[in-house]
Amino acid sequence: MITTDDVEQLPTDTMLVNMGPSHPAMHGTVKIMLEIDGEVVKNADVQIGYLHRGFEKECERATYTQIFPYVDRLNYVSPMLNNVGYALAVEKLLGITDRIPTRAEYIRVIVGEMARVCDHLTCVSASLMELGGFTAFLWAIKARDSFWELLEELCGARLTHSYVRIGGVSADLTPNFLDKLESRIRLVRSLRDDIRKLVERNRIFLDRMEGIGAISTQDAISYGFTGPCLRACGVAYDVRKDHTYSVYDRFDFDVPVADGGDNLARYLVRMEEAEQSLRILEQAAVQIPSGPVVIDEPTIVLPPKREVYNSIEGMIAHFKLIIDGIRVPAGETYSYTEAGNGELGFYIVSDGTGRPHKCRVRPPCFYITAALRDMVVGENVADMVPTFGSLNMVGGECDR
Amino acid sequence: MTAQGQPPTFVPSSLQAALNWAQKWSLFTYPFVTACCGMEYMSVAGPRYDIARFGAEFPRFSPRQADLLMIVGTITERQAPVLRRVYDQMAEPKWVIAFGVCACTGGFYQNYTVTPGADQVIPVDVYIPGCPPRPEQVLDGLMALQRRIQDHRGHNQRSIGNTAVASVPDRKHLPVVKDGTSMMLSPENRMPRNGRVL
Amino acid sequence: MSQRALDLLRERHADAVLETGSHVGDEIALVRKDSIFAVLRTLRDDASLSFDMLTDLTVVDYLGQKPRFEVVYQLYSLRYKHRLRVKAPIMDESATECWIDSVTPLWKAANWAEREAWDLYGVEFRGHPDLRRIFMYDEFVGYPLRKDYPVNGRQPLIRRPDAPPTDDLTTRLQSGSHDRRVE
Amino acid sequence: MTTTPPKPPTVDPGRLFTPPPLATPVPTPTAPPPLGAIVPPLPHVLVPTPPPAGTHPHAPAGFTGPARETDVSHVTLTIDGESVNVLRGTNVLEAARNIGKDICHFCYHPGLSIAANCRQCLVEVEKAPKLMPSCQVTVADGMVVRTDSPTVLEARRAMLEFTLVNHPIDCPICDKAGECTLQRHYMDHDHRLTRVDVHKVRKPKVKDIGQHIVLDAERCILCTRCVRFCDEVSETHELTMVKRGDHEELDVASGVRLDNAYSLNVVDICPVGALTSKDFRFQIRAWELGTTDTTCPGCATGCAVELQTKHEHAYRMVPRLDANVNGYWMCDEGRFTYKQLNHAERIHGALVYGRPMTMNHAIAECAKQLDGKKTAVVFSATATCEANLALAELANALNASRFVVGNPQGSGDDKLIDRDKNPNTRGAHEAAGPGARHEAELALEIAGGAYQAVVFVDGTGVLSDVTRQALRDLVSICFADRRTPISEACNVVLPATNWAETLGTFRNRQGRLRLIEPAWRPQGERRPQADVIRELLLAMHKPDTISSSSALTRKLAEKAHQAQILAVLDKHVDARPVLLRFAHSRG
Repeated sequence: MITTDDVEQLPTDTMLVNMGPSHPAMHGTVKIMLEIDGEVVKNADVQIGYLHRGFEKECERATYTQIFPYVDRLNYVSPMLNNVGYALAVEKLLGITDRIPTRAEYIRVIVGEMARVCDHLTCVSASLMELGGFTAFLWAIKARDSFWELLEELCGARLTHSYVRIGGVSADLTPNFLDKLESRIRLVRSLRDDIRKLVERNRIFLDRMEGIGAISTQDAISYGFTGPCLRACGVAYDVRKDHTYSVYDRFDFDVPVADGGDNLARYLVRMEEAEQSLRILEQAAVQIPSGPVVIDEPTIVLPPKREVYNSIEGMIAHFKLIIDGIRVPAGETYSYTEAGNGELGFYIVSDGTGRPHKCRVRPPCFYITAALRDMVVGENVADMVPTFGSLNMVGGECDR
Repeated sequence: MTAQGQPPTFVPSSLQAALNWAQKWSLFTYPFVTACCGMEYMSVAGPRYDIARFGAEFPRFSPRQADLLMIVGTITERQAPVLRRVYDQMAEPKWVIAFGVCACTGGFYQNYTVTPGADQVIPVDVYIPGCPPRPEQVLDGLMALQRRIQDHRGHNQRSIGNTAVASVPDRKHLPVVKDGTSMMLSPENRMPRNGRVL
Repeated sequence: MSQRALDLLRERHADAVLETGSHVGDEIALVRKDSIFAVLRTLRDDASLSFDMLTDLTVVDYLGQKPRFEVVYQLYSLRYKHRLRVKAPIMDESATECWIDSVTPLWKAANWAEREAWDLYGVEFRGHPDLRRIFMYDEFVGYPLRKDYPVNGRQPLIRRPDAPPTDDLTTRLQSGSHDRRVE
Repeated sequence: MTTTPPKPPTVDPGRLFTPPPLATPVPTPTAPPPLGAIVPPLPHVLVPTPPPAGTHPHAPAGFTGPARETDVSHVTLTIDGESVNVLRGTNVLEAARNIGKDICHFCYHPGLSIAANCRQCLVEVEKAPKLMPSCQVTVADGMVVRTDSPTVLEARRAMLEFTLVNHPIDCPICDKAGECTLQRHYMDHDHRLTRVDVHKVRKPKVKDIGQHIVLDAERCILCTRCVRFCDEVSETHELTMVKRGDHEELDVASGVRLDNAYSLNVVDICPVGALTSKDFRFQIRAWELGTTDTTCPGCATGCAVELQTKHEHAYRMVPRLDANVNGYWMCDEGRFTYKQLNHAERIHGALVYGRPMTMNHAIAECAKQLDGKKTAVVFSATATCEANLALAELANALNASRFVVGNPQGSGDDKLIDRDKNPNTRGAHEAAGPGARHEAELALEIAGGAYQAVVFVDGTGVLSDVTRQALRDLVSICFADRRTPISEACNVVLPATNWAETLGTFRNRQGRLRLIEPAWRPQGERRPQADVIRELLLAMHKPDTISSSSALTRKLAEKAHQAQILAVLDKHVDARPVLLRFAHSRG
């Protein structure tokens, strides 16, 4: 029989728990200090920065072309989208946005949307694995690899492509790329559907996703949410539609929106967006015109190797473009595209030399992760994992 | 001390070889996943490149249950003490693979925040270059480690029993490791204990 | 596109707005730093503008020029789909000068963004709820993204006593000291 | 927007060589006469007579209206619609620079006579029948010039195309690549792929034409800058052009080698990689170098130079324009003074009676040793003014007797090379004051045991073995950045910054303050002597009469009204080497 003074002797103070920085669920290293009362999270301090790699500092000493490998590694789940976003920013500053060949624009759309599908599937499957659904993970990875092999065939790298160039893309599509793409699309779509069938009526899954980690629309906007996380709050904001760039106005696709802003909503939006991206891919594969894949501008594009090795003109042009970099007129711009996590912005300040004075990336998931505290306070500790997973916090992009 | 690559004399070499054989086929990985390479690590664990074929199948997320530490991705100065602690918590014998060029040398991040190679913090057995390395390359590195285990050349395999000295032949300047003790840090290098950085 | 916003700013905050202009299609307003909060509040609350989203906040370091820093706010309005860039110059890095009012009360997004700016550029945001370092660790001395901070000025927390030698500078910088070398 | 890059210098003073009067009267050196501190008039080669006012022989008629009564010395003309007001006698190219328009050119050099043979700077002049070389046309009132009309641009491209027809594909192995004027002009004005498919004319490739210089005749674009340099500046006439047409090539006159005392300047003014320096050849790629504006420590002239370095290693020194001191040039002897920076035996830490010590302990030790001893302080003509001034304070505190040492005299000429091989003789003597004596007497008195302690501010100076032996028995303290006979002889060696690590000043033979700026951070425990001496004084509980080294520099500059030095000091980013790739091309 418990007496009152026994009760008084029970420990009643809250407990501090470290989640991360090395924690199975903290993909992309982040550390969360949880103050818990029993199972309930009283307070949380989200500490990022364990993957701060000095992106901006590195960019300030690299030429505009040398920056592509760095942007690859920002959101390393969908590097192509970063490539495209960065290229568009520099082209805006150069004032050559309208002169990019149409075929190059289509190729950018194709590789970008392939990356988007990979991004969403990876995010969803990773958080499913953390919920114990290992099968879904294996299927998603299979789908992703099927796309990666295509991209590898295109540019030689599975993950960090550095495929896009200022003024176009580095190489034309391989001969039977589009045919392969078509079959891969079918494969990916079927896998995606399987995953949905697998989990969406699963009780455990629903219990841990539905109504968990919800955030109100006002908060989401105030926190600067964009992309799937914002659309999961019922705001149909998609840069591809609202500020259409490249050739996105030529495709028929929908902007999926869910309400509630909880984990399930984010999951549904991502899965549906993958489908929409596949639709875009199908249309693009049909529409894509023939033609050059890079702008005809000798001050921006390297001359053909034959000229480099056999004529002094080509040699000098190659030499100066490599050593001095592409001379971007002094000025500054903020260019924005729709990346896997939302609005990926590049704020570039040029001082007229071949290297940027500042190259700032607007990381979508940085602002999303900032809201994590509000999402988990009051929930159970276990709900931490699916909530964090559904935000798709990518270390390279969040910490840069 | 015994010559490079030979087992300690007082352990019957056949028994030692049997032990090594057993260990190399049941490596329990602790994936210290920090960055881009994690994507490729997923693929390595995924169905196509199935690392399970080599007995390194199951990721253990507790250092106490793992004997292979895979440093997957960039190690920043802020992350380094964490890596160190995870390493210290692993039971011996233990092996370390630096997965990707960032973990090997810092890669093309030579700046104020990135540690120039995980071996600044802990000893490394196998370096897998590449940014990120292809899965085939990772499997190759794993097999290299298995050969190393079989040959009893792991960086601290010698510390089983209080026998002498092993040196890691990969890099000339890697230090002589006396049975586990030089892994201890001098006080000024010890990580802050106030929990802020960890 | 958001030319309207610039006009309205010039009439409402005539004394605060130093310069307005448009560059490669972006509208830009240069605002005195001591009235930044009032200006941004107008931009957010005015019904005809309603910049309800702070897309991004960062700092640019023009070393060797005066003003040395510029705090850059990227604003976006979900309702009108228009954007505006507001920039507030900061004279120099001296403690009396290198600060600006926090806009955390206006947008929650400002919380981490300002922490980042403080962490990497050392611009103090007055009135910020908790202005801590966010990327670097507390032991770190200096502000790495300033132009006079050496690219490879490492400040290691931990090293093996017998770590392999690195070919580049690994220093624990004294606060205020500059590496004179450009890597 | 604050993002606009700094404009290029608008006016080039290199044309007007008459040295303006110094802001403050030059302090006259005090007896005994310092080492070879003769103050010769500025060499005449540096003061070419400006082109005659009014018409130029080659200028077509109709340009030379009578000068307005309002201002005789200036004329007003229009360049690309902008009205420019420049000195009469300026050429159009310089006038265009006034409004920030850099007309591309190869053969024109402000320090040389005008040949106008590269035809790269052609501009369109109203009422002129054809395009005119802007380097040769002097300005006239009401002249209307277009530098960017289609005709001009096409002419530029055509000229570049011709120039490139026979240019070898050498960039990957060319020392000039990256700082090459030809590369720059091609990217700025042509960037058109080749249209000619002929065999390039072969010429001598690696031709040893001098002690320091290798000629690659194929790369030469026949601008004759080097020829004019040897005729007009060094006045040694070694170089000439031989053969004709596209076989024309640069060569040395028969039986002569390019061995004059200023030969390496032709490497600087060569717009391409035809003339390369043996010393710099294949050492490092130019765009990897950082460059720092500083002063040559080779002799009392104090030429303005750029020190070009990477990673605490100096690779070369090139002259920098200073109309009042060295114009555009410097001597070969001075160029190689950078080698002492890469000295093998640098001193990084304090050494007290053979034992390494931390600076704090060493300073405390010195304070203890010096206390109450009869001391001699030795000023150095190679140390900075700051170091010497600080030492003077130490001398007052200890009331020690003062000596001045320096490098022995060498050979000089009437151009830039001074017989006094010390950069700061005047500065040292100013600091030391009237009573200072020199080396010989120092040796005598040390040998005579007149002192118990000696403090050298610098490792330079020549002392006999006997004297150096005698130093062993004294409290001998020496600041040094590298091992020298004196630093070896002294019992206490304190690490000091060398002239590539410190911000300081020399006073050259004209009495001008010459600023030296650090190219890298001091290595090891090296610090400016002034700062160490200050701590020494504090450790000896003497009044803190001197401020930090940089403060001393500022004081000196203010005293001398040296605006540009003050500007450098005010710049927040002091001595931050500019990477050459940002500094565009030289030559």
